[in-house]
Amino acid sequence: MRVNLPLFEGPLDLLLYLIKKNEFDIFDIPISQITQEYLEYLSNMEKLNMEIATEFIVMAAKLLQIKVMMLLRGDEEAEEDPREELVSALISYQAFKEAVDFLLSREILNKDVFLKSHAKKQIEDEEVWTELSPSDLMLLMKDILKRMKKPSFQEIEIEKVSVVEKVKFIIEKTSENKTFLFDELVSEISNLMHLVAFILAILELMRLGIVKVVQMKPFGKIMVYRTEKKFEENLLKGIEEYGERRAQEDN
Amino acid sequence: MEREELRKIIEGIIFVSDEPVNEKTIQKAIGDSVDLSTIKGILQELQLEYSSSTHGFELVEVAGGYQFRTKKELREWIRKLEKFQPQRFSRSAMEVLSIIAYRQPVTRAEIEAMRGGIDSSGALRTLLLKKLIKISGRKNDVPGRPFTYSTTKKFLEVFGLKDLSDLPPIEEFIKKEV
Amino acid sequence: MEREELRKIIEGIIFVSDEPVNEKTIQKAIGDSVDLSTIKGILQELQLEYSSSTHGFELVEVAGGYQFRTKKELREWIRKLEKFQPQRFSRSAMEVLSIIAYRQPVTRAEIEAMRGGIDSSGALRTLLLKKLIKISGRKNDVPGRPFTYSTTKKFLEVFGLKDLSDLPPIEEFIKKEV
Repeated sequence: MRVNLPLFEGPLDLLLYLIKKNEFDIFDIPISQITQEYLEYLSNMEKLNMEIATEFIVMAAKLLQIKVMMLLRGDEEAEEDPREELVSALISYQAFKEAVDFLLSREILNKDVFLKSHAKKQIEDEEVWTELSPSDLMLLMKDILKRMKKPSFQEIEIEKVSVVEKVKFIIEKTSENKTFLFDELVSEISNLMHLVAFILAILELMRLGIVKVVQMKPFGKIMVYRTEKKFEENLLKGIEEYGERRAQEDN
Repeated sequence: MEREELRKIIEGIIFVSDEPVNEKTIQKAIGDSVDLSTIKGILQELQLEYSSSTHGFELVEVAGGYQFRTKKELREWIRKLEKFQPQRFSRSAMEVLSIIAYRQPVTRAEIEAMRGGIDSSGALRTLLLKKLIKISGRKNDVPGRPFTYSTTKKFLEVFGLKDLSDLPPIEEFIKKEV
Repeated sequence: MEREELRKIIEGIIFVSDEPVNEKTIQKAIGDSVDLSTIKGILQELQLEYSSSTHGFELVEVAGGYQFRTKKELREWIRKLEKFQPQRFSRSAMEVLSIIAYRQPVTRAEIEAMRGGIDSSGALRTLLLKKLIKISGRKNDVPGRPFTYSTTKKFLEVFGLKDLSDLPPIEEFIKKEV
C-alpha cells in the first residue's frame, strides 16, 4: 500500500489540518476524534520509518490528558474548559500562518522587484553591514573559527576575476576626476584575487600610456592619473586577448 | 532654489543611494532652507510620475525612506535577463520570521512555544545570516537571561514595508474558522 | 508588443543591469520579433526624455551600451548626502571586530593568524578611527612587545550591549540535544 503523508511544520500544523479536513469548530473540538486521527497519523509516520520529532509525542500526551479531563469534567458551565489552552495556541499559530502568507504576498525584493545594479550588489553580496548587531559578530566569529580548523594548505577558491572589468573600473573612476589616490581605489577591493586583477589592470593601462603612477616621496601617497591619451573601447579587446593568452600559458 | 532644480536634486539623490532615503536625509543634504513639506510634495510628485505605465521602475516608500524599484510586472523579463537565484524562504524560516515580526523582542523559547515546541535554531540561524533578524538584547527577568530577537531594516526592505506599523495587526489574521 | 510596453521593459532592463546594455542584448531579452531599429528608436526617446532638466539622472551611451547615470552637476549634492548615510562596514572590518570582541586583548599578529594571514592593518585603522576599538596595552612576553587591541565603551553602545558578557556565545546555535 502506498501512503501519501502530507508534511507538517509541527503538531499545531497537523492539528489545524485535521480540524480543517473534518470541518470541526475550532472552539468546540471533538477531542476523542481528533486524538484518534492524530495518533493514526503518527503511526502512519512510523510505518513509513519516518522520524517522529519529540514535539509530536509531547502533543499526543497533551491530547490524551485533555481527553481524560473532559471525561472527568462535570457539566457545570463555570468550570474551565480543558481545551482552552490548546485552542488559544491553535488560534495564535493559525494567525502566524496567515502572517506568513501576507509576507509572501508582498512584492519581495530580488524575487518580484529589483534595485538598480549598484544598490542591488550591496544587498546581494552581503558584504556590507550598515546595521550592527551582536549576532553579526557571533556569526562571523563562528565562520572564522571554522575556517581555522581547515588545513592551512587548503585550495584557494579561485574566483574568475576579470582584468578587463578592473580596467573599466579605473577608466570610469579617472574620467571624472583626473587624479586619485591609489589607496582610495584599493580600499574598495575586498580580496586578493581582485587586488591582483586590479594591479594587472593598472600595469596594463600604464603600458598603454593611459594612466601614470607617481609617488611624491618614499612611502608617500601613490597617485594615479590619467594622461591625455584617449581610452578607446577596442583597447579592451586587446586586454582581453592578452589575459586569455596568459591564462593559456599558465595551463 | 527653484522647485525644478530641487526636484532634479532629489531625484538624483534617491537614484544614486544604495539605501532608501528619507525626507530628513534629503533636507540635511540640501540644506535647512528647504522645508520638509516641499520635499514631501516633490516626492509625491515623483511617485506619481513614475507610477505611470510608461515607466519600468517606480518610486516606492520602504523601510522609512524612498527607493526606486522595478515594477512587479517586469519580473519575468528581469528574471530571464539575470542569472541569479531569487530569494527563497523555507516554510519554517517564514514562520519564525512572522512570529518575530509580531512579537519582537522575543526569545527563542517563546518562538518555539508558539510553534508547538519545534526546535527553531536552524531557522533562526538562516534568518540571522540573511540579516532579516538580529539579536536585539536579553530578557533579564527570565532565568538564564536569554537573548531576544528582532527584525532588521533589511526585513522591511525585502518585504517592501514602510515600517513595522505597515504590518496588518495580528488580530486581522485571527479567523473564527480554520 | 505595444510600443509603450516595450519602452517600459527596456527602461527596466537598463535600470537593473550591471553593465551598459546595448540594442542586441535588449533584443535577445525581448525576442527577435522586435527589430533593432524600434529598440534604437525607443532608446533615443528615453535619452531625450531623461536629458530634460527636471531629471536627476540621464541615459548615457557608454562602453558600447546604455546606462542610467546621475547628472554631473549633482556631484556636490551627492557628496554631501554621503555624510548623512548610515555608516558601512566591510566584511574585513567586521571580521577583525569580531575577533577583538571575542578574544580581547589581542595583537594584530594574532588577529591576522586567525584570518589566515590576511593583512588587517586597514581594518584596524578604520575601527580605531570609528572608536570601536582601542589600543589597550602591550603583550610583554612576545618579542617586539606588540600592541594589544580591545573593544571600547562606544562598541558596547553601538551594539546595544550592557557588557561583554552579553555577547552571544559562539555555541548558541548548536542544535539542542534532545
